[in-house]
Amino acid sequence: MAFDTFQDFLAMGGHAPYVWSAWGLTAVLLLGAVFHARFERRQVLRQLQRRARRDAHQAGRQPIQTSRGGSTNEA
Amino acid sequence: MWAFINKLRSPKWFYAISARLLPWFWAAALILIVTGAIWGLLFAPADYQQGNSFRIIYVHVPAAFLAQSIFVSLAVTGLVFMVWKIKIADMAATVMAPLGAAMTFIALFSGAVWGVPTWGTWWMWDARLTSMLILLFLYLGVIALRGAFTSRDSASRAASVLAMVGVINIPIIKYSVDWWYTLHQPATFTVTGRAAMPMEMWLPLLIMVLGFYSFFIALTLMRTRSEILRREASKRWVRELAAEAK
Amino acid sequence: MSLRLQGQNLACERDDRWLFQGLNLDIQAGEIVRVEGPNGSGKTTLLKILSGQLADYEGELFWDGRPMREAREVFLSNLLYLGHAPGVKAALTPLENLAWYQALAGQRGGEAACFSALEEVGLAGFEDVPAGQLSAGQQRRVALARLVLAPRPLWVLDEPFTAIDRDGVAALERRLIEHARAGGCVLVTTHHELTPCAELRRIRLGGGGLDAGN
Amino acid sequence: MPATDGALTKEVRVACEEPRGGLAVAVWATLKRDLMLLLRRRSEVLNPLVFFAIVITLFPIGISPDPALLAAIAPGLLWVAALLAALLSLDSLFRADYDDGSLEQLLLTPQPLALLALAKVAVHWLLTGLPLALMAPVLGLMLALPAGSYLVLAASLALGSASLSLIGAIGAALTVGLSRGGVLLSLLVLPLYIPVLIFGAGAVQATIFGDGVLAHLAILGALLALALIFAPLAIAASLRISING
Repeated sequence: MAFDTFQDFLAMGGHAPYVWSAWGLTAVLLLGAVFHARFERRQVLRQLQRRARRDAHQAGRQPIQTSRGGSTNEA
Repeated sequence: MWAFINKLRSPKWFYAISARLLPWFWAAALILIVTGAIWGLLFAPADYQQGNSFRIIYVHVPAAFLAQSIFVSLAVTGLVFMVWKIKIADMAATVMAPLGAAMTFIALFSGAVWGVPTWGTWWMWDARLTSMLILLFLYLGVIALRGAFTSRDSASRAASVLAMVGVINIPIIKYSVDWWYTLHQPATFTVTGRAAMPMEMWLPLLIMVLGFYSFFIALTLMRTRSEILRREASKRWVRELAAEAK
Repeated sequence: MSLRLQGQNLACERDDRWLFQGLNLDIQAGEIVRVEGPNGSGKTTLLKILSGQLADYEGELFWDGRPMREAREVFLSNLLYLGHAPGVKAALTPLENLAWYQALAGQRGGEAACFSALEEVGLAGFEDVPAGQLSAGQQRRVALARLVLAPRPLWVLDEPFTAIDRDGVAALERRLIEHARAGGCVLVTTHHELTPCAELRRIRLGGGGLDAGN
Repeated sequence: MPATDGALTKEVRVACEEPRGGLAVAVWATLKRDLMLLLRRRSEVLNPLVFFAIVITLFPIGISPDPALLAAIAPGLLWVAALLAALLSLDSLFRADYDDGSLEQLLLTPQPLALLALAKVAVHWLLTGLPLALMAPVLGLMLALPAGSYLVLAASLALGSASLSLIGAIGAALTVGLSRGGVLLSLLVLPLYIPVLIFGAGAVQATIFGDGVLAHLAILGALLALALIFAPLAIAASLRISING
């Protein structure tokens, strides 16, 4: 243990603003990246489900097309 | 090797395999970073010259390593995308670039902050900081170029070319900046060479570096998975997946 | 060596939308092939793929039985492509424009050939006027003069009739038929209805476009 | 188009041919064409030079007319201003060709695109980099650049601006299909310019301090050699991407 008291640990031998700002920014950016990735994933899944519901809704009227377009013929 | 490359062509395969790998990388990242942080902040001895301000090294160096590695990864994925037309590679490149820019920013910020107790100034045109700043501009260029195209395919190709051009230039930039500013500190940490620091100082650093790399892999896998779903939304397997997930 | 352009199972996806899929083509000497389809159905894209400009498509292209990757250089030296933009420099005269295209093909000199080509497309007397001072139709004719100038067997023409007057259209149509009968081949998109003739064949694209109704 | 009656009976048969080569003819014609095009619009050639002169005028006004101070920063100022002036004209390198369709035609020649693009870059250097290098000593005089470094200034700029044109052309090729590519072009290209700037301005400073000038010029030459090898390939690849738009 390099520090005797918790106060010493926070003070970082007088270098507190520098050490804690560097570590703080790193923590914020890393955690922010994780939360952003989780949010992004949930959003993508929500969009997919909305799309699935729409397809299911349309399936009542017409058969599902698995690949769109592509009807090509040569005359 | 070829079998592996051919498997990579299938986003479905990648989606399945990455689901199994993901928890391991998250766990590794969490354990390593927490261990490294506690060790580095609490137990590593203070530097006899710099005192406790040297503890910034435990975020500065891993971020700087990652900043450079991610740019190389951008070029490699770009090459893979251009040569083998593997879309997964481009999806990974898309999600890696912002993380790389963030890492470069962390390295720059912590380097500048570290400069206050060390050099007595917020910004020093130190060779390593200057190279890092230029790297940040390169990242911003790649991200901006990708955003500027309306066609995603052209955007991917253009970003790949720029990443490859950038990666050829990075060593040239690095050496010319080093040469320009000859008063730089010697590199403090090398994986292969003998460390100048005592073991109780560099071991937590090594742990932090490994933790950052695990974090990078985990985050890239996770975001690539989202990107796969987004881009392959019209494919049957994704639709089935969405139907099941309800 | 013979003129034969084949496409097997061609498919092109543009930003998650299939323009066309499973397209098979076999284009040979003596044919005029008109690519038809509604707006946005991928006519221009198909012509760009068939003229070797686009690389991101699925399927295989063959020139004279050889895969396009290997035959690219031979293919390009037998191809004449005219796109939407005429490719005519406004600051240069028609003569200078043609001279550059001749040189790109590796031919030296041949000013007399340029003169007669310009004369044939009705630009006699305009040889030394900067192309920027010509009308849109005349600029298009400068580009069309390359059909006369370069003896390339495969013509790929994207909307060649744009901005051309009625006499010019008739003459160009005659020229296309003439080229096909002489053993060449023409691949063309146009909104203008071509006069039916023995050489004419159609490829219809559609379904992937705005009218697909999905 | 006049009706050529009876042309349908024309006996000329068209047939496929092997490529006829003629790379030298094509490259030479492209060089000549681009020179002719730029010389017909002289303002485009003069604008970067005027820009260079104006920017150099701004510095003594903005900083100080003190000759000693100006002399200390003159090598860097001259190099940075020349670099920006060269950058200014890069955006139009492929844009006119892109707009009128001749870029498309350039891509469809059987000749290697990288070499044709190199010809275009060579014209850019001839009409931008070289004049800037020749003009720099005059502006150096106005910034009280120490005597004896004028030749090195011109030589380093002439050598360095060739690399700048080559590297910049990659950026120009990547952004030619974008409607507002100008600012993006600077963002892409300027970081890559830094090594050239370091050794170019370094060469002039080395003359003033009496250090090894030749080493700097040799490194500038090495950078140019590297750029000559890699840049044309990157330009060609970028042009193919841009034309797909």
